[in-house]
Amino acid sequence: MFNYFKTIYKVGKALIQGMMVTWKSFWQPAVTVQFPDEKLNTPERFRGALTFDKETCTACNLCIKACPTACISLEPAVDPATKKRIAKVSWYQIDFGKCNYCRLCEEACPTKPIKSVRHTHQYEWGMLERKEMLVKWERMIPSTEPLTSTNMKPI
Amino acid sequence: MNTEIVKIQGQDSKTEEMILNLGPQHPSTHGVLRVILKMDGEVITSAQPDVGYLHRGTEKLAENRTYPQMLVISDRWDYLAAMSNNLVWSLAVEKLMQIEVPARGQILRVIMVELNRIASHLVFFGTYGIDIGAYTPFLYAFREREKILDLFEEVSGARMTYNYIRIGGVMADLPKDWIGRCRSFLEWMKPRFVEYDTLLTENPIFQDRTKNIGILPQPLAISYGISGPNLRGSSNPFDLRKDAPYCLYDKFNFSIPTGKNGDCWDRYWVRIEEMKESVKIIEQALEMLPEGECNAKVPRIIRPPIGEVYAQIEAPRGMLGIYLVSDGGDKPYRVHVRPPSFINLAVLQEILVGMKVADVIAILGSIDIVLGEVDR
Amino acid sequence: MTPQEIFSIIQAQYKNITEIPYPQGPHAAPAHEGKPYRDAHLYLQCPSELWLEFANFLKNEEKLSFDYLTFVTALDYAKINPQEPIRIEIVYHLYSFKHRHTLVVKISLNRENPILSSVIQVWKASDWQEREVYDMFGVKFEGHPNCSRILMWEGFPGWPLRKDYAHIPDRYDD
Amino acid sequence: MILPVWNESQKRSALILFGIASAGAGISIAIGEIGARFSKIWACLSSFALKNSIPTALLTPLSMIIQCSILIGFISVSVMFMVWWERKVSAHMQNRLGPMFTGGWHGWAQTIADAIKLLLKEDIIPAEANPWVHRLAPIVAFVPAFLCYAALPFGEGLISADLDIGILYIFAISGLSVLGIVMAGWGSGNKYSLLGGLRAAAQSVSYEIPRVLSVVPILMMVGSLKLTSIANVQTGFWQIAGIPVLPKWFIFYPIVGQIAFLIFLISSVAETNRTPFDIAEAESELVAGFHTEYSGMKFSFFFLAEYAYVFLSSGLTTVLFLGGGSGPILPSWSWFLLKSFAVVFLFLWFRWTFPRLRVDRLMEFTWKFLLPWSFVNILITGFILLF
Repeated sequence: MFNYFKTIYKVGKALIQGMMVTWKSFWQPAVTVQFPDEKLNTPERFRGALTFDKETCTACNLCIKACPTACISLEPAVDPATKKRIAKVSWYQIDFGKCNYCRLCEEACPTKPIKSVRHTHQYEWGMLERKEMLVKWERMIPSTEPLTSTNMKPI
Repeated sequence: MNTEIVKIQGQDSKTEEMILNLGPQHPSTHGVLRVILKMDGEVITSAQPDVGYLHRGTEKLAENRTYPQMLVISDRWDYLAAMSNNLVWSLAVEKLMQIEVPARGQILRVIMVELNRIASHLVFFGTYGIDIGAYTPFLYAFREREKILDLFEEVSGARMTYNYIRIGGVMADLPKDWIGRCRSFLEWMKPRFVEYDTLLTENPIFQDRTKNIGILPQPLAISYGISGPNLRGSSNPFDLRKDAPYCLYDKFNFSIPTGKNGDCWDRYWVRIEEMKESVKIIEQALEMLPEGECNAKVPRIIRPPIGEVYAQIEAPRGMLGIYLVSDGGDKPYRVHVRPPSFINLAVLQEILVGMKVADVIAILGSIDIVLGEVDR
Repeated sequence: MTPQEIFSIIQAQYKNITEIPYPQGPHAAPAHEGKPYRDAHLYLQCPSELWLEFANFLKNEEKLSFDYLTFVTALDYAKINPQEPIRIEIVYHLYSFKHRHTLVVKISLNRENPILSSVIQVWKASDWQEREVYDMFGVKFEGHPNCSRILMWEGFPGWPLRKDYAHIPDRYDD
Repeated sequence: MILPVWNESQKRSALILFGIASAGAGISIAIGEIGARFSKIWACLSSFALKNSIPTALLTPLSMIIQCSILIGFISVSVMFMVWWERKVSAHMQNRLGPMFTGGWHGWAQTIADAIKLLLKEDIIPAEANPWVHRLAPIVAFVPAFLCYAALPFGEGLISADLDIGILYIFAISGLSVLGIVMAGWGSGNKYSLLGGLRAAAQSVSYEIPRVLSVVPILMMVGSLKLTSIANVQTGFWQIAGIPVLPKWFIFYPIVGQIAFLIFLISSVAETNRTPFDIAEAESELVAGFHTEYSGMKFSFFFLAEYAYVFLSSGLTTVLFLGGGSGPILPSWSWFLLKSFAVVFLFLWFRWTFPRLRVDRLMEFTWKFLLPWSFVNILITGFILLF
């Protein structure tokens, strides 16, 4: 008989203690960040969308070999006068539909001091069709005005 | 109502048996799992899990990927504990190539894997609360998990698929005051355990829903090859970090929590205690973090010698192993992943019989499976 | 118990179960100059018809008591190199809680119609893993309650993990 | 309890909250007098009719229409508020913010936006379902709640149907809602909702008995079933040496009050299918229980019914145990609202703290614990009344 009431007391006390936990956090300030207005700052090593610097790239294909899902494709530039390949790239394309954001291409890229393919801190990027996932950087030798990627804002 | 009328043998009276599909789209199957339940009223007469919805063929992919590229695929097995997957793959290749990782690299790996274990058990704690009906623990658990993911984001750049532990060491050393932030997280975490205990562990309704439910006797667990917290819940203190120490685990002192009678509550309690042990391990690891180089010398193109190796670690869900056969080329000849969730899930078809629908969810939640690892 | 002691106990019982020697030096493949590597466990080669009886012996023998089946997998040696005969090899990795020692048993089957007796009565862990080996390699396990595909859907043509598996292009190949 | 340090937005919202509360108190005192004449609608209408000779036969339907529209207005406004309040309370209990954007300060218009969204949603009737049962179920679930509000005293004189069998009427009519849930369960032709419907039937039936029996001691003490007379008995204070110590509420009666209050509270939480007894629409097991197949307006009816019952139960608790409408300065009906919303807060607090009981444990709890204890409670009241 006695421990019947003891269990009731224990059950009641445990339930009340559980409610105290929620009561305490009822008064604590919330932790949510209201995304469009307040934004968290991304850390220095953040792996956002890839960007490409077409001047420094030497078309050495190391990033293509390193990529696990083979989403990079490029074509080395040919000097129109001498018809020989030069250490520049004519177009460079990344298929962001397959990219794993794994940073292996950036680590494989030999260009100094800034790598020609590297991660940016940009994570807000939506697209409407699958075609937009194929981002192409072209570097026409004769043309004067600098060409940027078809839809990529310069970062 | 098109319940198939299935006669139960040896019973002359016609009893209708309802076949109910639990999943693959169901709020509490933790992913795309379908369990075909034959039920008589609310009591289950037979349960048959049906897996394969998330099968991506990692073992076939491994045949034409180089060794470093496989790390990226390993992130996607148990996506709640990607560090453990990276670690087991790196250990397998290092064993094959007989590379010795410097002490600093190994301690960094221990810190990351233990932090990932806390994050993975926090997800278990949150979703198990929802399975039993309490919604608030989920939000508290994810408030803590966000702090861990921020730490991972600073060190590796990603929040879920880290690709941080590499063959021969780690991707890069710690950023400047990462250790300070990690210590402040540990201080923040300790009082939270007291909160969790009052909120769920000692809550009589929770205990009433989980005690003596889904009892897994030890011989049955061993014959089904169960590993990890589920096996320790049935009072078998088998933990690879103690029995087959890898990557300097023998240098830390921590205890292995084991349950008494292997019911849902014991499995839940073992995981909560394991989180507390992991906090202790990380503190000791932060103290003994030696200076110096954290990566071993690894050739640019990794070509391990011919041979085969089986490396296994104590992942949050059990014994994660890689059986790797190499033919000397730069791509593995055959890779087999020993997935703890896949093997732990098989016992479901035995312990679910005779239980009620509400218990099915409690038992499924207590075994804590991740479908990315079940289907590979 | 060291691998030699285990092997001596087994050798006393079964004559035609041989130990697989340590892999030799580099074959034709341009191997890394490192020595070939293998874990320091006992590796046994067991004929397929003897396997079920041998499995019961391993489990019930007092001094061995291999009660824990860590994993079951299969390898397809189709064209690795001239030394390796063409075969499908099933690998059973066993562990004992009592004596804390491990054993790896390998069984070779021909590639045309590989058949092996299932050890589901001995270790229940083999239930799903043998179904996965059937699903991936087409090895039929006699005595298995429902030896059907577990990861692939029922109507999937072919055995995906065999080396000579040709992928039939479907609507996902862009 | 040290005041937690609040950042800028907390201080601003605390200020606004205080402003609204004081404005509300001011308005309530002003309206207090008009409100007092609520039940005298019949009298002032008849005097108005006599003046310009409207046939008296027209009077009764007219006053009924006015009272019904006031009640419908009150129910929908209070439900709107409660839905928003639950989302805010649950959010803050879980350290998050809840709705913040719709309608400016703390998303007050969120429920209105939800209601409009639900109205615009397509009304699907599943093929397997039996169309008529499917359509009728939400109506049968909601109408009893609305009927019971007629007999609920919102304050002195603020009761539209002062029946002398008030409590019996409320318990009888609220029992009908189970019919709606079972119809919804069977009507939508899907196994999960069938299970949900059957569970709800078993639960409501078995929790009805301890709920009614826990009220019997109060009836024994008051001697009448009339809600207003029960409320009046609880006015005034117990004085010890002239100092008013405790208000004469039933909850403060020595042993009897506390036991009856707890049993009534627990069983009314179970009656309204809320955690820890929400096995009827258990998200993790039965997806959404009996209202899985409902969408659009029909779903909002179930939602409305659930919150109407929550307010009804808390209103009943206030009248029976917390002396509905009796209090020092404020007019009686604002006291009634304050106490009822306090009890509603208790309902919300339960929901966001406790896990869910299993079906058979829930039944066992009621038959083996609540019921015997309510009999013991009646026994004790009998002894107290003897001496």
